[in-house]
Amino acid sequence: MATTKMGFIIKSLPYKTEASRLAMTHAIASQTVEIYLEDGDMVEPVVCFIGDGVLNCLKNQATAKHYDITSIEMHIRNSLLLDLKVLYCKEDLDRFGIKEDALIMDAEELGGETKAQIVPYSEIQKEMDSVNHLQFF
Amino acid sequence: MATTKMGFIIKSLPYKTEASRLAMTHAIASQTVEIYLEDGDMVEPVVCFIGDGVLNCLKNQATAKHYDITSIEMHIRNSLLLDLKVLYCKEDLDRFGIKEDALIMDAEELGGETKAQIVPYSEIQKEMDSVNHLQFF
Amino acid sequence: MGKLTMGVFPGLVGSLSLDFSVKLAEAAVKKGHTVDYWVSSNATMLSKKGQRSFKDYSTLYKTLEELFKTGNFKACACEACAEARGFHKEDLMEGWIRKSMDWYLASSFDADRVLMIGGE
Amino acid sequence: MGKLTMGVFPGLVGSLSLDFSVKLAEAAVKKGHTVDYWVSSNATMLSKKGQRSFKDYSTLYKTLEELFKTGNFKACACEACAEARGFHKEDLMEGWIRKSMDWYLASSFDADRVLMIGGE
Amino acid sequence: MKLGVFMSDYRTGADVVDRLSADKLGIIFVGNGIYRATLKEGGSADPILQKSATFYVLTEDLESRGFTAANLAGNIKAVTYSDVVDLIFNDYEKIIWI
Amino acid sequence: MKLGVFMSDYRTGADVVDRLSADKLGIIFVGNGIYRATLKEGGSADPILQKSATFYVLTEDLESRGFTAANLAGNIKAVTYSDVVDLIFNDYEKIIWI
Repeated sequence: MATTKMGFIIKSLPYKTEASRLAMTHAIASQTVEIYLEDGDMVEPVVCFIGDGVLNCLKNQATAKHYDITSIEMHIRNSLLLDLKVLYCKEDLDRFGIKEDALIMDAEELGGETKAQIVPYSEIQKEMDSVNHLQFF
Repeated sequence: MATTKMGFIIKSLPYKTEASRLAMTHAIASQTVEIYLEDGDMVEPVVCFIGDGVLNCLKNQATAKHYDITSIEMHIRNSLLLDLKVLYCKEDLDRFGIKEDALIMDAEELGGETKAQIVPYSEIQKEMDSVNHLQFF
Repeated sequence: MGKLTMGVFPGLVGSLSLDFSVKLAEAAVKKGHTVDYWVSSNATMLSKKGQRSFKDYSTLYKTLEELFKTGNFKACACEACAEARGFHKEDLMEGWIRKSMDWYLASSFDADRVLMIGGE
Repeated sequence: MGKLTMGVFPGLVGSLSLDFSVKLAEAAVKKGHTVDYWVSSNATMLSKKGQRSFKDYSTLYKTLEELFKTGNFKACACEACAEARGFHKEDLMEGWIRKSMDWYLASSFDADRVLMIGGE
Repeated sequence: MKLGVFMSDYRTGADVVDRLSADKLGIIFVGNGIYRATLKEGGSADPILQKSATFYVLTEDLESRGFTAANLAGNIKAVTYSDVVDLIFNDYEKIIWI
Repeated sequence: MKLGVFMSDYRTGADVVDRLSADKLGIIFVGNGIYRATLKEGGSADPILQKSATFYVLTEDLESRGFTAANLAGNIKAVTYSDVVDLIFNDYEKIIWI
């Protein structure tokens, strides 16, 4: 019975590359990893958006309409629906002048109860200190 | 009987992506393009290195030794051997503190006679003005 | 009506820059222009037959199928770039051809416009 | 001796970051460590059989062949990423397996070190 | 020359575009270049907008990233793929992607 | 934490690395990151070298780009792939690629 904590730190802009999309899909894969593990063992992801990465978190991404692909927005909502811990860096949001009402904060319309959290960088640093492994996307 | 002039402007660092390598190989392909064209028609490339791109032009690139692939250096020497016009931006070299003796200036050891030229940016701008098509790599 | 030659280069598959190039080709052909479309490096993947649709990936091959039908769209993949990646002649999606890089330069020779998309 | 799980992600084929990942795996296995190697996105191309050697491209598949022989190296390609690009089961180079992303997370579970290489 | 420049990135390319001179210059923000047209990082607009040029932004890429034309400064025009084709053939002779 | 950071690029990533704090921090320049260890652009060394960290540069990537260990400042150590494996397993617990 053990838990491995994994930090998925997203610093990349969305869409130019697949980096932030893959970060989300791999973090979400923690929900099905048990088939490979012993009973009670688990992988617990925490997803943090820092730097330019906070631009992944804007609402109303119209990629389905224009490019016929799922948006990063949908992946963030799915991860909240699955109760993943999702943190946005406050200092970076402030730097870009982005307010909470422009952000994907919950997955209420999908029936989710977990909310994304806007936290100072120091909180994200603490998460990085506490996880077993770190990955920057 | 017509000549289409093509500017290949290389602004990317070497090796992380294939951008500068592809710029050189496509410029060199101008030497075999006649098979597709009418007699006397030709494509004339000019290759200019600007910005971070001037870092492609350093001598002694040991990619063959370490990664078993041809170096950008070899492509530059080949293009000089084939008498392509190759220009390096002086201001960018100065900014990085790179002197002429650190640069690939000729293909003498392959029997080539054409030399690369270190020119002010204004000369490169003139080349860009004079070509029919421009491509930035 | 004009001729647009596009070169599509490094690292593009999986990025929306590749989508840009296909959608621009589509828009140009719709307006009556002709498009020559050259892929090199990673973008040669676009010429692979048997691509499957997933909701996280654009299904660009469907747009390409439509473009080939118009007769105003030619697409060519860099042969060496493809072979290096393990794509052989039999892997080629219908409509595509494979040539050396001089095909692209020859296409540029009489093009009205040339757009090279690097993607990095 | 330890276990290193590597994830190799976007846009890497054609960049020396992909070479880095393979050479690091090789160096780790040589020292007696075990390596689990996961490719996703464009890097799935590395799992394609039939890659050919060209002087402008690294022939990483040869290093992979040697690594598989050691028994201390496992390599797995993201199945959906591969299918989207038109690589099917029969395209897989010998030694490789294909799984969903949870394979990578499961490998990380008991890894001593995890290195995710993004490449952009 | 009449030069059309696609700016496709937010963090790179400005040094190259800044030096370009053209009789007629158009800058079309696409991909992550759209952030140059929409964000005021640290309160300031992107320096590239100071350049003497005509500015466009691709609507499809703008909206894919959660913005709309309402987020644009007055001197930036939202265009579609179809408009871009006309810009390429009618307004500019050389076109580059940065 | 004991954190090893691979810096693989010359123009991006510094903002992220600059903020990282660790009890023990190692920065390994690889790929185009090696320019941070070799160039003095405009006469100045890369600001990341001011950080309180141990600095390494991958010899193979240094030499592939036309430099040698002679081009390195005194506080930067040239290492091979084999050395990097030891750094990963012996010196750092978490390792990231920027």
